Amino acid sequence: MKKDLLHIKREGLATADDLRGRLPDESTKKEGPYAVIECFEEIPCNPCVVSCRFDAILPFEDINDLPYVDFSKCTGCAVCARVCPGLAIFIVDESMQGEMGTIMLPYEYLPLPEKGEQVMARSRDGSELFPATVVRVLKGGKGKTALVSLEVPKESLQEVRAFSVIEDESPAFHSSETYDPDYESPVVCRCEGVDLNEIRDLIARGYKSVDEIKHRSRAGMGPCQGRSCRQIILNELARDAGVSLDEFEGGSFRPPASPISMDILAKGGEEDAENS
Amino acid sequence: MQKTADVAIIGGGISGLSIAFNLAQAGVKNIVVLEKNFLGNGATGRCGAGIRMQWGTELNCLLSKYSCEFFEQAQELFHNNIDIEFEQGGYLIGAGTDEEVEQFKRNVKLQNDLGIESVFLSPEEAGEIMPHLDITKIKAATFCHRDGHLNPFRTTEAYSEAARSLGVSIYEYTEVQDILLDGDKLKGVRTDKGDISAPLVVNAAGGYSKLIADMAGVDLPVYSQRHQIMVTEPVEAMQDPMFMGFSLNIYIQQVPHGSFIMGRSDDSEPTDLRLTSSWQFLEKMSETCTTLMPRLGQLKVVRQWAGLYNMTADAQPIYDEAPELPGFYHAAGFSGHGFMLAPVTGHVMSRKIMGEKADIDVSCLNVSRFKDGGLLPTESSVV
Amino acid sequence: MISIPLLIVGAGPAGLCAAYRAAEVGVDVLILDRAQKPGGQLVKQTHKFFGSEKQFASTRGIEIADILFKRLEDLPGRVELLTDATVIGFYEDGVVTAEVQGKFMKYRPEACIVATGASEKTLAFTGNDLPGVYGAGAVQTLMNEYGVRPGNRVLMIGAGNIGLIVSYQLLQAGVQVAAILDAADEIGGYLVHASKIRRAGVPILTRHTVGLAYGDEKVEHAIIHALDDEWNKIPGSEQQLDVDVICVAVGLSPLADLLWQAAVDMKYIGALGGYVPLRNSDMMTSVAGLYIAGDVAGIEEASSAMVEGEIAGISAAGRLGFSSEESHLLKKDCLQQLRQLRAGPGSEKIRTGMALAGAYV
Amino acid sequence: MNSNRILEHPILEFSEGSDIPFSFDGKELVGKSGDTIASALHAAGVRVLGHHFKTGHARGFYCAIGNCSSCLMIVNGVPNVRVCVEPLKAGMVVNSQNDRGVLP
Repeated sequence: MKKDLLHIKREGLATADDLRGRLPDESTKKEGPYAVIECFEEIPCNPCVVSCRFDAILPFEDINDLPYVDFSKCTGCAVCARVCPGLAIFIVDESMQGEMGTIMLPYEYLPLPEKGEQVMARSRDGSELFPATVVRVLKGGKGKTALVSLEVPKESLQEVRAFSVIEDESPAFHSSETYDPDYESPVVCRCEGVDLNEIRDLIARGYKSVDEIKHRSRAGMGPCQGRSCRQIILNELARDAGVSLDEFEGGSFRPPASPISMDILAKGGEEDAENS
Repeated sequence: MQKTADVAIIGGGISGLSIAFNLAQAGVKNIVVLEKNFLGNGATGRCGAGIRMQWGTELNCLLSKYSCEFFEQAQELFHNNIDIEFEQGGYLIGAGTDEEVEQFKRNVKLQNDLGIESVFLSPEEAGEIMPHLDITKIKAATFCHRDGHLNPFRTTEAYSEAARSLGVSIYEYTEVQDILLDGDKLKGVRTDKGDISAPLVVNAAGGYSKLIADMAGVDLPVYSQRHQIMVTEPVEAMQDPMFMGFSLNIYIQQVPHGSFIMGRSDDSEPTDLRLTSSWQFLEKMSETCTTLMPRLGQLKVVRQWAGLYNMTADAQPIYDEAPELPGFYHAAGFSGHGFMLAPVTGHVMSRKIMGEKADIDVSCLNVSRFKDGGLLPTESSVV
Repeated sequence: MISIPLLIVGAGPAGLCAAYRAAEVGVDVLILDRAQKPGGQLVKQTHKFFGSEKQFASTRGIEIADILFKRLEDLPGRVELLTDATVIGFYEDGVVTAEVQGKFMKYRPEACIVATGASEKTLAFTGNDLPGVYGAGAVQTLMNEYGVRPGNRVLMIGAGNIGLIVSYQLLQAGVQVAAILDAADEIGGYLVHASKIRRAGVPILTRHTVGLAYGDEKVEHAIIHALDDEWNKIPGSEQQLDVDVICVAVGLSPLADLLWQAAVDMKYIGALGGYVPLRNSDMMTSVAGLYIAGDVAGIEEASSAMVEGEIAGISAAGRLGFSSEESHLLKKDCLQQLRQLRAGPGSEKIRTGMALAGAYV
Repeated sequence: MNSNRILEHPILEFSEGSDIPFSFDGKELVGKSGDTIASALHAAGVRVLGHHFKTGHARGFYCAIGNCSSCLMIVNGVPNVRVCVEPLKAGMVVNSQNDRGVLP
């Protein structure tokens, strides 16, 4: 991990600093629309570079390379913005006269706004910036990713990265209600209703393996075959012993992997008898 | 790990633990139990854990009666409060053939004479005890209300806790690798955690008892056969007794948790110590069960597994000191009944080791009977 | 008892790709899947995939499922796909048992590919069994397969790719997401997914976890708190959120029950999600003729699952005596694709894990 | 009643399925073709599918793909049916399961 990625990895947010080297120079900005690619993490993904008809995204040596735009070639055609699986490409146009420019944003929500509609422009963290007018809507078509252009003051073009259709105030999630829980122990085995205290108690009494705990507590004996509880029990055992998980036996797995009725099993034998 | 012991017991199943408990209770000090895995991981934790007094030979009736009476008072005898879940819902044994009907009549007579309160029932009477049984499939039945079944894991724990509190040292995950001899004299045992010198060694290794005997260079005429078992999802209580049939080839019980556990025997099962399962068992067991108890057909099987029956030629145990190696004792060859015999196993073996007389004379269960042509009358009441 | 050349367990991305490559060279294939329709988890993936063209990049998972399924028609080998067909047993005599549409079936395959995917890990917190606490897969299933909203306001636990993607899907379905929590220091999932969520105004709280869910027989509130460097609750950091769904996306474990039954050599490799079978570069386990592909071989993206499926399919076909001139080249290309998919800095753990599992990296 | 149904979705199209009537604890409900019992109940606002036989806790589904057995209900009299993977059929009688179940 590159050191300068750490803040993004913590917040999920890019800052103006991260955009350095990703924007055209001032004179190129005036020539026409261009793509801003906010893709900062090397992951195996290349549709943008493959889709560009103008070779305006620098060729990849490796599928994990980061995309960089050759602004001398980029026409702002938005093909890459349509195909980017991460919805991380935005088309900025500040070539027009006057105070206002446009930003084209990928959009996969409903309702899709209409041209002329007022929407709320939002920043990278979703906070409200200002109302803005929709100037163009490209429907999603086959790929289903719509592209929506907003008219935005030029100085805010690198701030606006989302919008929402203006609606009633969404309710607050926080409540001030206080609660005095009777702190029941978390459930570990959903099938047999075995809780964490029971498991910890057995471990404290010297039970050392998944199978021992299964026999004594029934955790893992239910119809799901321990799919939900085994991992938690292993974690508890490892934590208690102060060793890593790979030092433990996974415990037994026995057929059938999924419950099956005796009527069905019994008929299996009859059919063989008929066939032979 | 300790270096010496007065008695080293090989096998942390219910037999070994019961022997340890009985010895300690009788005042023997410095007892160790050696278990290569965890307690009860062998046949003990894999068995149906039923206990019945309805047998066809006098000795088996007496042995099992001792055990049943022990389990009835287990809580007081163990001095701990572990609930072993001894559910005395009785054993209902169904006769599938005319020969069995006659045999069962003789069995009930024998049992009654020995003070075992079993009764001979018509199919209709059996149906009253177990309404989901298709009574057209049986010719008669016997029933003893004091028979029942236990939770094998809790019973193991109750025994081990009782033994520990009497000073027994139990070593789990400790595998016996050799029996140490000094010339032709017993010296002790070698484990993967070190040697223990002990003048007395007890082979209670269940399915693996022949391997242990081989280490000591003594003959133990037993072999182990895989025996399969399966369990269903739980439902509310609907069957009190363990149902069993010999010619019908089934035992099936509903445990307090609500699951049905059932097994059958099959002569074609392998005898090479493998603990795998087979799909054939699932089919045949389900067929047997749904034929006898059609209502259970909708129950779903959640798991199957296998354990080892440690078999002898007459399907009865060996309680003896090895003639070739004084101090080396066998408690083996339980032929599928080791769990229910555990209390009496502990009693008779501890007396034998201490050179005292036991409440029941088991001298006929010696290891020499297989050579001398002294096989016991075959017990017909087995699955 | 039915004898068949190749049995594939699971009709997800790995299984379908394996079937394609095997049938392409003439192998008759039987695929069994426990679900009502094929596609595995692809049928709920509404987002566009990463990767390259070979792994259908920029195509949505739901569409990939269709493509993979449809291309199985008209191949030289016959592909039979049975749904509502749950494989339940692998036995030492080589017999595989299944419950197929209400019947107990026994198969004796010459080769078998296990592509059973993964199951979701669970989290121990008080109230974790209240109705309303759902696995992320369940939320996806409900929403994207059945068109039913899981609730109105969701607290997401886990900021890995699944947590981020499902949060986005919730927003698309008109469900509010109160917050995404992760006990780790960093967002585990791809940044582009995280940024998408942040733009929608959803906070991502790293170093946070859920302590308690409560409500009258269903989730009504959650109490969350921050964690210190020792993973202990920071006193006073509690916040109460009013949510009706707590979605648990704390990772996946390989669904390897059948492989345990088949007694293949397994190893606990945390980086791959838990116990995984050891394998060679052909995706064959320690049991000859038994292959693996996809999440059951180690938790990764669907793109890698598809390529692993292809390798397993080519290899199993080869073992059965079916191969073409291209098979060798194709396998080489697949191995190269896998290497590329795992080459990024974010895949370091995967590379380490795969090396331990014996895979080609 | 079907307020939890997604009628419009930016990516997916949910075909207007036909109505499937069924009953839950004596109440008449309507699901859609393609539903499982669990999805139909959830769409109808039912979260609690029963109570655990040991803890008494309310139970809902958890995994929705037949892995976890958290969603056992009584369907047409048969207990322990995993409703998250059981296709809904017209006329089904679905009941909460609050114990281990009683065989019909």
